[in-house]
Amino acid sequence: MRTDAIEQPPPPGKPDVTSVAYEIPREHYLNRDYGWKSWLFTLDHKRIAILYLFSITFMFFLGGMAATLIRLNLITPNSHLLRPQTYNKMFSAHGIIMVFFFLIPSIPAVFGNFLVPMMLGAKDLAFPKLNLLSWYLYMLGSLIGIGAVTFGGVDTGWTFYAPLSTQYAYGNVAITIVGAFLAGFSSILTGLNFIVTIHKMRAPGLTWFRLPLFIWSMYATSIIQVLGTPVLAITLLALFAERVFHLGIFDPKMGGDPILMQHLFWFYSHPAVYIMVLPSMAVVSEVIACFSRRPVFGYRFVAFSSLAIAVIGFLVWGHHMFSTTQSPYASMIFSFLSFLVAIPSGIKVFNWTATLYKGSIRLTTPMLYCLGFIGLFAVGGLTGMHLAAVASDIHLTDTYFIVAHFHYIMVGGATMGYMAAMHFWWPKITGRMYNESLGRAAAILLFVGFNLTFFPQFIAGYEGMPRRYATYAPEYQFLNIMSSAGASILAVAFLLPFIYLIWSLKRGPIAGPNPWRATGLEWQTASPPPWYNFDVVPIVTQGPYAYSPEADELADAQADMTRAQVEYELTRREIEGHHQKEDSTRGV
Amino acid sequence: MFNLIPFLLEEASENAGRYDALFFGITAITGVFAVIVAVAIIALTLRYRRGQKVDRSNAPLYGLTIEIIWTAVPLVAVMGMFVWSTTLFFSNKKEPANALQVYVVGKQWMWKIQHPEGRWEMNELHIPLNQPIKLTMTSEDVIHSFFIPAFRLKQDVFPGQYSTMWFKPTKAGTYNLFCAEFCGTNHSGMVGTVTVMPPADYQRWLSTGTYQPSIAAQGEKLFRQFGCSGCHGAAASVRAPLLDGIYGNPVAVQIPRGDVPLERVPATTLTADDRYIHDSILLPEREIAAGFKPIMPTYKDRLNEEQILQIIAYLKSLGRSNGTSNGGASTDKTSEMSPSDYKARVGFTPANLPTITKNLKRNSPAANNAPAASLPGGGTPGKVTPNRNTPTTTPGNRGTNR
Amino acid sequence: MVSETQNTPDPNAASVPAPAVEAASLTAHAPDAPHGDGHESHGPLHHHFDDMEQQRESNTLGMWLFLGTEAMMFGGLFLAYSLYRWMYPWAFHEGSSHLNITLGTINTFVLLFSSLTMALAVRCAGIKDRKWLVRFLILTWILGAAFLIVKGFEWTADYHEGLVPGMNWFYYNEHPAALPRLAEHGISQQNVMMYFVVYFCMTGLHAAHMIVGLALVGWFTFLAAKGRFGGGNDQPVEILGLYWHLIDIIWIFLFPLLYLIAGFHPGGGGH
Amino acid sequence: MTQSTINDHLDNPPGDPEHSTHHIVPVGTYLMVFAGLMVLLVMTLVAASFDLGEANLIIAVTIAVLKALLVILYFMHLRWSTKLTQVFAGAALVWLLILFVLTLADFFSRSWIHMPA
Ligand code: HEA
Ligand code: HEA
Ligand code: HEC
Ligand code: CUA
Ligand SMILES: [Cu+2]
Repeated sequence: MRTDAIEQPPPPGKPDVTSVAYEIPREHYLNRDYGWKSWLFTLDHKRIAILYLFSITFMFFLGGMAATLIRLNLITPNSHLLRPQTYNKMFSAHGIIMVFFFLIPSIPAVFGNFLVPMMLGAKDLAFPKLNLLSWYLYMLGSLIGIGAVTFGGVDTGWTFYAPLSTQYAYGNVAITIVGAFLAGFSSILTGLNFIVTIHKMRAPGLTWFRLPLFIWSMYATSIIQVLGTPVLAITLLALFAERVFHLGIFDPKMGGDPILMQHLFWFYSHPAVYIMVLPSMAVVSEVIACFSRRPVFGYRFVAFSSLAIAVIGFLVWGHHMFSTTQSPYASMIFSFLSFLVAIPSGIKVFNWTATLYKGSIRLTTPMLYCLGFIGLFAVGGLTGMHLAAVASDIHLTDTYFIVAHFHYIMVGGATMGYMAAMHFWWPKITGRMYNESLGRAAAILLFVGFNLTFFPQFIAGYEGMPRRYATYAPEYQFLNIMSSAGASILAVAFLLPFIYLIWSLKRGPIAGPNPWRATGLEWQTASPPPWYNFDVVPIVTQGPYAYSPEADELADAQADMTRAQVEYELTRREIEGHHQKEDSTRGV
Repeated sequence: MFNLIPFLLEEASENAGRYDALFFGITAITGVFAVIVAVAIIALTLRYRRGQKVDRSNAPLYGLTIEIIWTAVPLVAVMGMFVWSTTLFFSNKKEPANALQVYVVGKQWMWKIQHPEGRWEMNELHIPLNQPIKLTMTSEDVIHSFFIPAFRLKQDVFPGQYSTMWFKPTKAGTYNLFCAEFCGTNHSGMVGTVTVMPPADYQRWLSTGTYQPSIAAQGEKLFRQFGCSGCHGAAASVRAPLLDGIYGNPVAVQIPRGDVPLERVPATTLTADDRYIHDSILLPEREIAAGFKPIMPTYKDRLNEEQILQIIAYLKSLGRSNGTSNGGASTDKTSEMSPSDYKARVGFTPANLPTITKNLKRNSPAANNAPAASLPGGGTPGKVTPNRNTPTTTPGNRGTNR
Repeated sequence: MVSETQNTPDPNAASVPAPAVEAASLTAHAPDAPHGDGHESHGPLHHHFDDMEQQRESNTLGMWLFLGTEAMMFGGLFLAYSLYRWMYPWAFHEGSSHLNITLGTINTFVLLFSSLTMALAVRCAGIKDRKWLVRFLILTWILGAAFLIVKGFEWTADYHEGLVPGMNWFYYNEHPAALPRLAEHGISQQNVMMYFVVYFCMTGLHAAHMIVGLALVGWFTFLAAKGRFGGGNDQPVEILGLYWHLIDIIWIFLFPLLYLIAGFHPGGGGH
Repeated sequence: MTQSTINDHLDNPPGDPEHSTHHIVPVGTYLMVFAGLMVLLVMTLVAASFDLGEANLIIAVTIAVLKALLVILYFMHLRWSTKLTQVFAGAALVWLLILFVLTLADFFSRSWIHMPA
């Protein structure tokens, strides 16, 4: 690793100018060895992260296709495009893919895998073999899953409620269940791996309160994965057994109880929603700090709120069953706890906002995504209050209000966090910069398209339009047309990054170790990082986020000088007819 | 912004008004926070953009006071919302005594609705204005959900158990009826209308259109056809309780536990509402009429939900008996039971006999159509929820005990 | 309260990479140099760990987490059990009375005993006593196998009696004599069936774990015989032991909850 | 070496860290524990042979818990494990408790609203 790389940080925002001062390091984790074997049998957490990156992005696009069909179909009230049966299979496929195969693994498996060891100053995760195994489980599960939902299809919704799923549904439910089951185990392994790594493999001097908030959030996520997922696993097993052998565990006709199934399902699936959003919160904490050049405000509160969310999140699942015959007293308790879970989330939102105060804010692409996250997550979460209130949920449940609620959090929140992470660490992962202005454009487009798509659904929901409807009453058409229009914008906004990120792989200017001049451990090594992440095991002497606007100004001055030197250097080399650029690209 | 007229959904029931107050109340409270966050982010971002010449010196890294504030304020806010919604929720639980009973059966993918007088309709519900209506609902197959947006009410409908909801329509007109729980292929086709009409029109409507012998009559047929009368009839040889007047009245029952011999199980009182009778037919072992041998066979596979509804209607139509029966059910018998009486019949004197008789006495006046205790609106416990004895009496009986 | 650990940023933080890297430590932490602090490192140390101690603790912790997930998984079934037993007390009583308490007891004994042998095996690994390590592992394997065989007998018996829901359920058609007894308690067959559903799910899942356990124990016996667990590399055995004991614990609960509902009456039968 | 302040009282066993990992338990202890398990097994059967109504279940479960504790503490060395390990072992139980209490709370409390007054 070239040391001057660290001493001459590029002026943020315009790495393209100084990047020539950097070279892609001669050997790094991507070019250490080649061939499919070196990937499919790799134990390196960074390479496994890449494997996940590809598979998960693919899943997202599949889910998106389904969403596209859903929205197209809903342009007209009476389902011109698809037969109801097909429509049902579509939103089931959409929900199953997006939840089990995209969002739950997304940030932990990709960026968690890549960053947790680096942020800890470790060489790898505690159990590299488990890590690879978890990817294979995921692949197996997701392939079985998408196979099932595309050929033959499933018409149960992602919630698999009995007795519909066990007796009356047509699609190949059993196979899909196997898929989700396997994916679940992959998720357990990831979480287990993280917990052990975070406890046991921190670099010397890296005390708990010197950990980046990313790690705290990831830790909370892992706890949910480890303690919650097994219950989903057993529920799916039971459903499978019932579907195949007609055991009647949940079948009222045989003395079974469908509501037990709902309890078991939501005991996992509510905490699971925090598996989806906590990692995005992790990303936001990092990005906000970096681009407002300020330590995250109230570090400890943000850190512990993650744990609070993880724990309280386990006590509220009954709020999905207010309109069943659940005991009113139970409903009351669940409602109460659901309101409580808002508090730690609020603490996060407010502390992030406070971090902006007296910062020196740069609206880079990742930052735009993160600000978007905060706003949309707040709206999604706050509408969660309407649902946490039993009396008002009775009317709203199973309407589009719910659909809007969770898309605000899962798309506007979690998925935006995923995009933010993608852009923030892209230089670290690939060593290249993407096109900043395209990035910003995409981020803004996403924000606009998103609100156009999902805000009308709040209204439709309050107006009483039920969800999972292939055909609907004509009075809702106007709102649905708005929604579909928005969705097409969304699609473009998601396709754009896909294109320019790929493009940047070859053409993008070289980023250098630390283009954002960030302070996290992962930025203290070359990008792409070497095989064991660090040439020397770092010893940590201070907390994260040692940013400060003042220091920034100083560094800027330095950077300007650097740039001057570089331009001088350039011209000199030009004169010598020495083509630095080609040399440097050869390194890739 | 929701209040824009075109977006306002009709408020056609007593509940709707209170609901909207709550809904927009919550929207307002949460809206405040949303605005605060949004404004703060935008303002700060603009003010402290890089390059802005502003004072960035000694910025705080944390502040205990501010943290406490933005923990406490939302806490107060959410607790406020919680209390508001919960009180509304429970205040809606009990339906008025004069509620009109209508029976609903959901099947893939239609609603079958039966009025007590025997008028039945498909995917349509006609009800008189300003008259409290109580729906007793069940499903033949999967889970459905009975949803009337204009009333702001929804209740899931489960196979094999009853759920009920009640409302008081306050505005004549025709409103959407949806099935809100995904129930398979034609879920989105399981829709209909609710028509609220002035009582006079309602009477006229009742007397027209597709008729069936009144539900009670059908029930009576079944009652004979399936041999109920063979045991429950006054002349029956088998010793089974007379069912006259059981409906809506307290009954003394024993709730068996594991291998504890029946004689050792103390009796308790329940109200013979729809759920109780439904379970007595499908799961006779669950609650045994005190003093009888549990020899009644289950009718789980022989009677479908619709038929059971008809039988219940029949039992309801029987009214009060004048106590010539040995019916463990009929109020006046049990309530006057002295310990010796009781022992003579049951073979033991339950520890909680006083409580039982007290309960029975207290409830015997409530001998009208409306069950003394049954549960509109929210969740009615279904078959899966045996009526365990009141916490006050022998608490031992509850739970997974033997 | 927050201040002391909330580090104030130093102005040059941006230019001086934080956290600073101390030159002194470089030699000590050169990559790929396995070394223990204080005690000599023994056994194969994986490249990404710093020393044996760290590796050991990581593995133990990981295994315990895994056991946690197992507990949660069975927890779902125990929940179903509790609910349905509460709903159908008599039916569960009836169903349980069909089980063979004697065999159940024997199996409980066998499994507890295998736990002992496994614990001793782990101990032998710890004190590097290869001979006895192998012997105890073999003993454990035999006991485990015995358990499964007995279970197999029980199941086949149930199968032939027609007590296997979903596959072979005709008991009450063949024993009309039993029907009065059901009627006596007003039990419907289906609720007895529910008992057996729960019974087979729980014992089935447990048996599945046993089979995995057996495979592992067999494999480890082989490795132990080849002396793979000498030289301080005894931890794999310890880990295996943890798994084996968990299976044992689950059975400890299954036995009374499934077999003894109807009580234990040596003088013949539950009735 | 990667021990930090928080770590010290979480990841480290009381006393010599060596013991955290290979703690050699005397054979005698194991035999005692096994004897204890056998006694409890007999107790289970004896208790089941009396008809005590509710008590039967409670007794049976209590004994089972005792057995499990013996296995966990001694056979599985939890007694000598790091605090951290103990914490996670405990966590699983707490979470099981959550699952049971909240779910059964629903079913048990359904009928309350039905009780005559
Ligand atoms: C990432 C996913 C995610 C997240 C994070 C959440 C978060 C929350 N959800 Fe959501 N939810 C879903 C995904 C998610 N949800 C999904 C997928 C469904 C539908 C499942 C299905 O049926 O298909 C659903 C359904 C759902 C229901 C059931 C609705 C129904 O079917 O009847 C309820 C009911 O209470 C609910 C509540 C909440 C609450 C209270 C939060 C809280 O955690 C929100 C906390 C956050 C905030 C409150 C905002 C920030 C806080 C402040 C700005 C401070 C000020 C705040 C206050 C004063 C309140 N959600
Ligand atoms: C991570 C979770 C996630 C994500 C990201 C999304 C993303 C989207 N969802 Fe999703 N949705 C769910 C989770 C998610 N959803 C869940 C759990 C349900 C409940 C299912 C159930 O009821 O069981 C649901 C249900 C659901 C419904 C309700 C269906 C119904 O109840 O009848 C609708 C309707 O509009 C919808 C729309 C969308 C849209 C427009 C997007 C957009 O954000 C998608 C945008 C992305 C793309 C479009 C892909 C990228 C672009 C391409 C692949 C190019 C090709 C496409 C074009 C050229 C247009 N979703
Ligand atoms: C074999 C005779 C027999 C037949 C046939 C029978 N019952 Fe019963 N029924 C009993 C006995 C005995 C009891 C009291 C013990 C108990 O509650 O299980 C009883 C109890 C009841 C109860 C509860 C009464 C109370 O006081 O709690 C209802 C309601 C009832 N039966 C309805 C029916 C209906 C409806 C049918 C026909 C579909 C029917 N029974 C058929 C014997 C019978
Ligand atoms: Cu019936 Cu949806
Ligand atoms: Cu939830």
